[in-house]
This record gives sequence, C-alpha cells and structure tokens, in this order.
Amino acid sequence: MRILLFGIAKDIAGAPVITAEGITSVAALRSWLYTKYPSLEQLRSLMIAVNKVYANDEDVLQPGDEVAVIPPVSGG
Amino acid sequence: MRILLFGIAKDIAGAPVITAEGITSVAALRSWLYTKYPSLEQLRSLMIAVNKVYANDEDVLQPGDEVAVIPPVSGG
Amino acid sequence: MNKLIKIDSNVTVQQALDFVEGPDCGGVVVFSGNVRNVTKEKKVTRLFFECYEPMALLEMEKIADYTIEEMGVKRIAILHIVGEKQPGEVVVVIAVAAPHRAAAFDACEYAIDTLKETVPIWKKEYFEDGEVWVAAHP
Amino acid sequence: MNKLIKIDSNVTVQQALDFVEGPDCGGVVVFSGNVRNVTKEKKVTRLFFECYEPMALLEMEKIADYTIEEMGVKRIAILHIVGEKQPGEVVVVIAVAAPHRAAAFDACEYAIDTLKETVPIWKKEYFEDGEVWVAAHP
Repeated sequence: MRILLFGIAKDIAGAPVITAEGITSVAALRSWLYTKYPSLEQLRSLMIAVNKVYANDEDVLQPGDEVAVIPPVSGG
Repeated sequence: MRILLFGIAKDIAGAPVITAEGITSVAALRSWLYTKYPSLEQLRSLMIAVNKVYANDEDVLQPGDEVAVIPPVSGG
Repeated sequence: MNKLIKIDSNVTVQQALDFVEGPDCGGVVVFSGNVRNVTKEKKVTRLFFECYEPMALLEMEKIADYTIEEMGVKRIAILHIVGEKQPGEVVVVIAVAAPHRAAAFDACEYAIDTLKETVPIWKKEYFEDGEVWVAAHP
Repeated sequence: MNKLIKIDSNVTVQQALDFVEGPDCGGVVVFSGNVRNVTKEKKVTRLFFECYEPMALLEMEKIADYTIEEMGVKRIAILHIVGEKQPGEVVVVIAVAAPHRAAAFDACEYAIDTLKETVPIWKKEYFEDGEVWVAAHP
C-alpha cells in the first residue's frame, strides 16, 4: 500500500510516498506510523484520508486505496 | 432661510432650493413644510439636517444655518 | 491615512482594495453592491443616484471612524457612485482590512448596513412604464 | 455554473469577482487573504504553500456546495495559491454573490473559516533564522 505524505509529515518521513504492507484499518495504519515515525505523535493532529476523504480510525483499508497522511492544515 | 431639498422631496417641492422666513426651530420648519407640501407627510420618514448633521425637532435654527430636507435614503 | 472616502461617477473594487491592502493585515473583506435588474418582479431599465454630497461624505467618515476606533479595523475604503447607472454596474464598494478576519467581516457588514440607513444618497429606479424614488413611501 | 474552484500559482480578486457578479444579485462579498510580514513578532521573509491537490479541490467543492444548498448563495468562487509567495501577496480569494447581503457575508465567512480547518493545504514560513510548518505543533 502506497501512503502519500504532506507538509511536516513528509519532512518527518523524509519522503513524499512510503509503502506499508498488511495494514487493514486506519487505526492500524496510525499505530504503524507512530511506531515508525514517533515525531508524528507530537503534532497538533494527524488525520488520515482514504480516497481523498477524511477517514475514521475504524474505517477499513483496501489494497487499492489512495491513502494520505494529513498533518494540521494551514491554508488560507 | 434657504432650504435644500433632495430626492422625492425635491420633486414634491418642484425645486432643489426653497426659501422660508421667520422659522426658528426644526419642529416649526417641519410644520411649515407639511402645510406647504402635504405630500411630504406621506413619506416613510422625513429628516431635517442642520449644517450637514441630522437634527432633532427641538433644535433651534439660526439665520445662517445650512438646512436640508432628507427624505428616506436609499444608497448602497 | 487609514480611510478613503469618495463619491464619484465611477468606483471600482480595485481602488478600494489597493487602498486597504498591506502586509500588516492578513485579511481584507470587500462588499460590492451592484444594481439589480429586477425590483418586485419589474424590470429595471436604468437608475439614477443623487446625493447631498458634503453631508454624505461626513456620514461616510463617521462610519469609517467608528470601525477604526471601535471595531479593530486598520484601514477602510467607502466608495459610492452618483449619477446614472445600468443594472449590473457597481454602486458601492466597501473594503476593510483588519489584523483579524472576524473583525473585518463584522466591520464591513456594519459599514454597508449603516450606509444604507444614514448616508444621504437617493436612488431612482426607471421601469419601462415609469420611475420611482426607492423606499420613499411606506 | 454556480461555482469556481481553483488552485493555481496566482489568484486575483478580479477573477473571483468576474465569476460571481451578475445583475441577479445585489451584493457580492469577497474575502482576500494576504501573507502577513510578521508572525509572533518574527519577520517572515517568504512562504511556501503545498497542497494535496485532488483532495483540496474536493474539500473546496464541499464548502461551495454547502453555501449554495444551505446558505442562500447563488454563485461562489474559491481560489487558493500553491508554491512560493512573498509577504503581502494574495493567498486565497473567496467571492460570494447572494440576493441578500447578510447571506453573502455569512457564507463568505463560513467558507474561509472552513477552508482553514478542512482543506489540505500547508504553509511553511521562512524567517531569517529558520523555517516552520505553520500550526503543525501544539
């Protein structure tokens, strides 16, 4: 599964795209991210988007999903 | 005393400036106007400005004052 | 100068924006009022705006001063036209810059609401079958 | 079309205005957000905006749809830049046309408030001695 990263999350991971295998829920992805990149837990918030829509922790991930890590937004 | 008229008040009086003598208060001016131009009483409101400031009925008029008849405004 | 007050035959959003914008304010709110082409289901063919200019300018200044002194506004432009206009043309522009955008929204709405109540400007609408001074009668 | 949603390297108030104005709406409210030159008393030298463009466009559409379906808006334009900017340059423009101006004010403020909460765009501020992703940390 490809995971897109933006803003400070991209800086923390050191790459705009990372790959993870065997992750089947948003909650599992969140745990995996926090283990691999502990600095992500210090952010004000961290949202996960699935197929360009904000997802909840209980949402299931399918292999073909477009998954993105959304640190606190600051547009406008 | 010269009295400036605007908008529909000007149309009712048939002139942009009229003259009145011996009027010493805003209340007296208002009565004089309503007697001379009864249609003014049918307006939604009628304000009097003295020296470019909205006046109250009890305000006194001096000979040199710039007096204006202000029908309902509709700018913007 | 922190306020631009103007009555002219033409006004534009750009001149109001150019006056108020600056790197010290994060947000600018603009109200642009245009002539509508229909009033109470009747087609408006043209409009005429008359004003008591020296008093109108003073009343516009009062509105601007209040937003600066009491509402957190840094700069404000209040521009209004006089003379003949077609439907769709710009009649009034109010632009407000403030460090905080909520203040800019509040002040811009206050300014247009108050202008419509207090500034001595009168609008005459022309229809295919007549004309009327707007809001003159109950 | 009743909405214009755009992410580009430059946006202007005029293009937003041109889209929403029309003789069917008496009032247009515009919010223009500019880069401030100072953050927490530190001088900002330049800025960089990054976005997750396909999702940002969808979130901007949602905001526009809500104002049209629920807030009495006739037409709305939401424009946001990406890339590098200098202090004072325009970052975001929201223009709203509605038959009633109170609705236009409410909807424009709702749109900018919601954009700042939900649209995936990130701003990095550069200072003389470093850089920071805005609002990333508590």
